[in-house]
Amino acid sequence: MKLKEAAKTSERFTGGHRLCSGCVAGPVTNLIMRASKNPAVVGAATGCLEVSSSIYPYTAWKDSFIHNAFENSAATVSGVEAAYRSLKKQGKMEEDFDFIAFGGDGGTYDIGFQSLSGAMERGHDMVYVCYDNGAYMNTGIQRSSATPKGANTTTSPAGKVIAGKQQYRKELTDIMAAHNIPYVAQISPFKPQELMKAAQKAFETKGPAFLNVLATCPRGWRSRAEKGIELTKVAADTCVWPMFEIENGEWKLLYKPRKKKPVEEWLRQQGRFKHLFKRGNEHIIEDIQEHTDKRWNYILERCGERQ
Amino acid sequence: MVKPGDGYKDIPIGGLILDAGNAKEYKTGGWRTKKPILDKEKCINCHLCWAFCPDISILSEDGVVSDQIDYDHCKGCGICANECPVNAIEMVKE
Amino acid sequence: MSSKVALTGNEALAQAMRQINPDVVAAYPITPQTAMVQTFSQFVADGEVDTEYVTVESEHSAMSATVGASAAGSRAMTATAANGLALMWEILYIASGTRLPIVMPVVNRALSGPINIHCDHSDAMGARDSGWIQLYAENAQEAYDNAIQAIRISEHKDVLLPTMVNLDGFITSHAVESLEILADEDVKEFVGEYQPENYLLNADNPIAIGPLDLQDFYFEHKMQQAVAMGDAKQVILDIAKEYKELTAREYGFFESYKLDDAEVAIVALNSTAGTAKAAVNNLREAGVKAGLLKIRVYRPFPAEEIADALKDIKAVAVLDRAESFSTNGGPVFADIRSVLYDIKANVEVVDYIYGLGGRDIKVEEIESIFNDLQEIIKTGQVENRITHFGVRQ
Amino acid sequence: MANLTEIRWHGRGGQGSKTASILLGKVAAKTGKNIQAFPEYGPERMGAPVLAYNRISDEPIFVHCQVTEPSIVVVLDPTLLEVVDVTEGVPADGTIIVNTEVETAKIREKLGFEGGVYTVDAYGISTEEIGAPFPNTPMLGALIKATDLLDFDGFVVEVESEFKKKFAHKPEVVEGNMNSMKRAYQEVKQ
Repeated sequence: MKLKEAAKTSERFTGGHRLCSGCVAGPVTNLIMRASKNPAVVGAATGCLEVSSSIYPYTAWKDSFIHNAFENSAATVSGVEAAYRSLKKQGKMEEDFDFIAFGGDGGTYDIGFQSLSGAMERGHDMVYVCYDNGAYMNTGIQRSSATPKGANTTTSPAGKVIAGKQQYRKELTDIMAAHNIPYVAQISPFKPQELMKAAQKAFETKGPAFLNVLATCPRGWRSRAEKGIELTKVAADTCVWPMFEIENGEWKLLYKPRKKKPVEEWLRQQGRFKHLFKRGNEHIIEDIQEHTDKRWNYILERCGERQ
Repeated sequence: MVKPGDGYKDIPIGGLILDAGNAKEYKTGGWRTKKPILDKEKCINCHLCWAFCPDISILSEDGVVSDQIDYDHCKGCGICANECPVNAIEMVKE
Repeated sequence: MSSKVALTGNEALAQAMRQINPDVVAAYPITPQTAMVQTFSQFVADGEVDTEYVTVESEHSAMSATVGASAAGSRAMTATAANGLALMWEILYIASGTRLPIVMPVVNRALSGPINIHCDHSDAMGARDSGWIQLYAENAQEAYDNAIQAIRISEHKDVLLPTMVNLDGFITSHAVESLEILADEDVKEFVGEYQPENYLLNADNPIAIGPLDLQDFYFEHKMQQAVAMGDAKQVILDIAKEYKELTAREYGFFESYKLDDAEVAIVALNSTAGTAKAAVNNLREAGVKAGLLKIRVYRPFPAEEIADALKDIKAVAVLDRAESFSTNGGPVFADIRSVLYDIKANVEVVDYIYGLGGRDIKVEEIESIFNDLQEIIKTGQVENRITHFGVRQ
Repeated sequence: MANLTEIRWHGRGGQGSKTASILLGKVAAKTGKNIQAFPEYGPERMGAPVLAYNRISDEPIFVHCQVTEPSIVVVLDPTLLEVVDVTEGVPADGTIIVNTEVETAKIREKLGFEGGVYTVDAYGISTEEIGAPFPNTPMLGALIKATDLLDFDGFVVEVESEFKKKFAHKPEVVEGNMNSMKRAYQEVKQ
């Protein structure tokens, strides 16, 4: 769908939400919601998106919305979807609905991981969207298992002897694929049509679908607000955030940079990696490059692409 | 619509919000220090600014990007200007 | 047309759930509740109910999914015990705060550690302030009756609060007892169709549930909840009356057993109340004016009514099957003693913390507690305000 | 509660002492009695000594404590006599029924119990009738004979209907179980 056609879809997520200026969770949510063709019930884990979009007595959601707690967005929407199936089976309702659960990387990779895994295994007809900004941004930038290696966060601070987060991030998209659910995609908003297409596929999938979407947090990444979308492109061009989908077990690459860029270009634009450019830390950048290359080659191989 | 100062007998129970999408009534335009100005002459109607706007403030009517930006909600992040392939959007001081 | 059956407490509750026919049940098995959800899932497998049974991966998700299902506009239930209830803790408050009429049997069991799977009330007592209505049952019959009434209580428009239907682990859940169950159609008619006013699956009137509720409105929402808990008292009595017309079985806030002319009385919950009745009978035969107050409705707490029932007693022993570690007695003791303060009753109240982790309490032991009370009356002295009863020195 | 009967079942995990107590309770309930049937729960697995109980009464049963003074004791496995005191709490006029090949007098002597002692070879009977040593059904027959707790003909009818429900997926075992119960009723000795 061309964007000017997409613009004719109805607005489901309104302005007046209180996400930070330049928060990329905004366009991610807006575009995904526009890809839904049915009325929806949206669930959200406690986090930036939830807090900013539903401050009593306001809601930025034009669809029904439920926030329950931090770690149970998938379980909560499981219950909503089960109610829908039950009521429909009994002839008590007729409309078709889409079911969407949103979570940040905290609510998805970490505290909500069990509830997500359970919901996916049970096969609920729902789309789970992780807007991954790589730390617990809502509570002030604490590290998560999605935080990239080397990042300076408030619980993995760069100090005199430790240079930020010590571990590589968890590859949640692969873990979700290992649930053998019908549709999984790892994607970025700088390709809005690809994002909407993936969301559309996810909504049309019978059964569970999972979208892992990179969403810049200017505050936590220590980056400029206007660079939010651009940074997601840099992430794709440096291959730190490969874009791919797994449809019924088939891996497919969704974006291949014309010329793969060094990770330094990604790191240099974000204050959270600033300390890595100090003398003596060169090996960390080398490690990150090596890890990124290895991961990229793995993705290419899984997707049947030539390295 | 619940109003500031309403008492417990006057508001829906349990924190229910019965007016879906009413955040639109909440103005975030005051957060802005710079505002985007769209030059229709330069605009190629690619809709990237529409897609990328975090505040759903770039409006499109019948498939055409409008130069009437929703300043009630635009927080002035500048993504639209940064992403415009033809530099049709300029950020100017409020 | 009801029928007399012999069932375990778990089977009786599973039958109640089958007859209620909830739209959604999301539950996780835990000893000693397991047989309840197993039996119910067989009803689902055999097509005897319309229920979507969500086999969640934990109790936290059980309560979370039940909240989702209830908010969606369906009649939703779950069931749990002990550590399972503890894992639900956070969401218990969300269920009540969001005003969802969820009904949940809780098979009372000790909370770890060390781990113990047997009966005490530390699970439900810890949740007594979570905004749930709490009903307690002496036996399988009462647990069954409470479950059916709970649907009506919770869903009443003046209430809209969730209800825990408590029964004793193993003692009630696993013992086969004689009881009467109602005809399916009578239960169907009694509980009626669930018709929520605002719910998620309403495309014409979408709503938002569970927003960020800050200093400006949160307190008002808590006030609404407090008012509803107060209003639940009349609703509970009204529904009990209606239920009596159907079953001839009488329910109130509590049962007064030989209390009218009693000088010494025991306050107890759940199955121990039955054993206490046997003790009261034995003592009455021996000429002792003994009585029992068996609490059925613990939340909302029927304060004035209990005060009125105990005001002429000379000495009261509260049996607490939970240690609150306050160093000031168990939870029921704290509540009972507090209600007697305002009416300035001339009554001594003592606490017996007993039966933790399933330790048995026998008829003779309860008789010995009555003896202690008589001693208090005789001497006017309370030697031990709080006794850990049946524990080895 | 003058007419309250309390029963204790001694078995080994997996032998069906809980099932027997529940079956007895359910059948007694059908005759209009008030009943309780409950096992003692612990961490026991297959083979460990276990207990189950019944209370049967014409009047409503209030008590929910354990049974400590049963007037009837049923022992499902003879080797339990070596490891458990099955006479504990049993009044002198009580009844103890033991699954054993050993003659009754020797068991009476071994137990040192003055009340009624009955024996029946439940393993032998069930091996012949069911093809495997399941002691619980024959011991129900022996219990009824030894105690006159319920009318046996009515008991047979109700047990058969319970078995038909319980074994709906393998009806072939119903007859063997019924036969073993009836034989034990006949063969139990005092």
